[in-house]
Amino acid sequence: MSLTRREFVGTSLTSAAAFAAFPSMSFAATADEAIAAYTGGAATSDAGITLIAPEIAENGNTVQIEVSAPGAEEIIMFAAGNPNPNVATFKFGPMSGSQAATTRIRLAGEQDVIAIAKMPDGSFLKAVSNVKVTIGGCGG
Amino acid sequence: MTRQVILATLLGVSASVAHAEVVSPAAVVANEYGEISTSLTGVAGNPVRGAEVMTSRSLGNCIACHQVTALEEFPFHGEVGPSLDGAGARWDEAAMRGIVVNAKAIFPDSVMPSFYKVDGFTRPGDAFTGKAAPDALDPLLTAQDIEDVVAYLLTLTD
Amino acid sequence: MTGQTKRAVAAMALLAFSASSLALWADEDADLVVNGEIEMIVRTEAPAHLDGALRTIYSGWVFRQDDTQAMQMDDFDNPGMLFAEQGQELFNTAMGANGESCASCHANAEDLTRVRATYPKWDEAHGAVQTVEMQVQECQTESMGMAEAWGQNSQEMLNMTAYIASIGRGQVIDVAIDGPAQATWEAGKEIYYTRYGQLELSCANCHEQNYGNYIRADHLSQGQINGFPTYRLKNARLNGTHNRFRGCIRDTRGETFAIGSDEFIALELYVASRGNGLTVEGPSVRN
Amino acid sequence: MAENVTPRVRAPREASVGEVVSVRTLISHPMESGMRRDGDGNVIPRSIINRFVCTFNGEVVVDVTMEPSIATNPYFQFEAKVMESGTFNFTWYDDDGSVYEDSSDITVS
Repeated sequence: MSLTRREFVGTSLTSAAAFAAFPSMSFAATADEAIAAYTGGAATSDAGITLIAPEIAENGNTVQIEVSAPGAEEIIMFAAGNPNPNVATFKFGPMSGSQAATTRIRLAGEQDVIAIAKMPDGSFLKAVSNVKVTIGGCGG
Repeated sequence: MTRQVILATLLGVSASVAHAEVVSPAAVVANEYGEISTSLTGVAGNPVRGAEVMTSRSLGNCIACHQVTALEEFPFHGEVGPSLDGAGARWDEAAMRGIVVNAKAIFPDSVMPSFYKVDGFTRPGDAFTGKAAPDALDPLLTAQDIEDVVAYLLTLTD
Repeated sequence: MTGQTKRAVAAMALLAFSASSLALWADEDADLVVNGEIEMIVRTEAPAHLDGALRTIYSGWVFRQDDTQAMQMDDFDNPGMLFAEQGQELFNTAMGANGESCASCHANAEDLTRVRATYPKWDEAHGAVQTVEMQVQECQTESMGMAEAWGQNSQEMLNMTAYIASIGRGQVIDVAIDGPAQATWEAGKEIYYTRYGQLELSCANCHEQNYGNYIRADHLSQGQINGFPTYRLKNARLNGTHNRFRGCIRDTRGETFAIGSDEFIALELYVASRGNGLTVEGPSVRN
Repeated sequence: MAENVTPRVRAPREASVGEVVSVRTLISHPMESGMRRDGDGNVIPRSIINRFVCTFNGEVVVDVTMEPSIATNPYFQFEAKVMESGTFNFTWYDDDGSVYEDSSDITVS
């Protein structure tokens, strides 16, 4: 998909308007529901996608996550145990050098981090990584 | 033991603890080794509840410092204190109660907090607020919490 | 399955859950070089004044997991540097009635390279030990004509002290504890070993007796302050030394001292001196 | 409104034709999730950067939709393939309507 700048602005306005009208729509009830909404319930393969997350995060407020799915149009990331499981969607444009990204996310306790890649042929890839979040020794 | 306590014990109603004669922190009697032979409540400790006190951050949080294999379903056990595996075989009930109430009476330099003590602190605070403590401090655990923890620890025999 | 095998399996299962297994994710032997050029001393012989209480002193960086360690190895990955850069802007911004910036007097910021490594420091004119924050405040009210100096724990002050620390990174800490500073140092030492709060915990209980051990999933460091102000993953912002002290005393279920209090100035001098021989790392990254 | 929002970007200044280069961005922003409460128990309103876009010579490298689970001071690392000299443009969109921009030039030979 090749987006021109103008189409881009249009897309952005549309989505902004949708969020304003239906603010609750940004809150999927569960990660499973959010994934189903994204994939349309299609089956996912676990080959061709890599999710790198720490086995144990030293602090859940800042956890570095790396995801890669060569050839993907988009990669969407979920944190299954967060109040709102949606984390981010990466759309790779024509100038991207790889379909990979690293970011830092928040995790409310031990949970699965899930990445789904949308491929140009309409198929989906899925990777899951369980991350334990440390529990501090001090304080109430 | 009062009649009410016997009744409560017979009925197995732990909620009746309030009726029991609870030994206040000031009234706790320890022997010269720091051991406390008399129950603080007269109500038998509940080891299941004791495990909850051991693992809850807002209660005893014992696993913050002690490793306990039997509690491995709760992640991240600390290593500041000794492992409690087999503690029930090493200490009898009086010694165990003495350690939980005031470990420093038995191990003078211990880092372990005294869980049933209300005075003699330097700059005591109001829980975790950083503000000055109120005039009357509650002990870190209630008398029954301590009996429950002791009951749990005595189950750790290997 | 024999009893022995069972026990071995149980021990392995335990390893997966106990805090000490976290050590697998921390590299205590790693060396810290920032941006491939600033070589830090993260472990060295303890200063003589510790009198054997510690044999080796370690930067808190050593105790962090490798992901956290990596964030400090490159300025771009270190979010604390965002705020050091904001501090640099403030350094060059005129403030106060005289229209002066920090740079008006300190045209060459390099002149301040040794500041972080030598503070807190005795100030002859004021007859007291001063922290870096107090020195900034003194400049603001006594030289720059500001009616009110920045608060010790304000964002501006954290940004400025992060900047001042950043230009001194790699400098060996060497705070003076003798002469007129000695009484303050002694007072700080007294505080360090006092067991505060309802939990009756001193700084030493955790950071001298138990460094390297886990308390729940916290890997206890030696509580060195050579990395302050520090960017904590926990609150995702810069944290000053006194604020950290306050957090620790609060966690003893104690009544804290105030940020900027004489007690915390004394404690800062004492704790800083325990790190004599380590290098300035601020703004560091910690959990 | 978020204060003192400072973007930082790091991309190479030079590359060869067709090279895949690594790009990193970091921006200071509290990313208030809308889930936290203040000292009085009131919900602190959500205030996040909800979108980040990197383009090269006007064409998209990556376009990221962000939710409150992105950590404070958002960080991204990704790769771009450069065929010619030009400019990376970076744009962050805040819930409050603010737009933060930065750019970085690269000479490709």
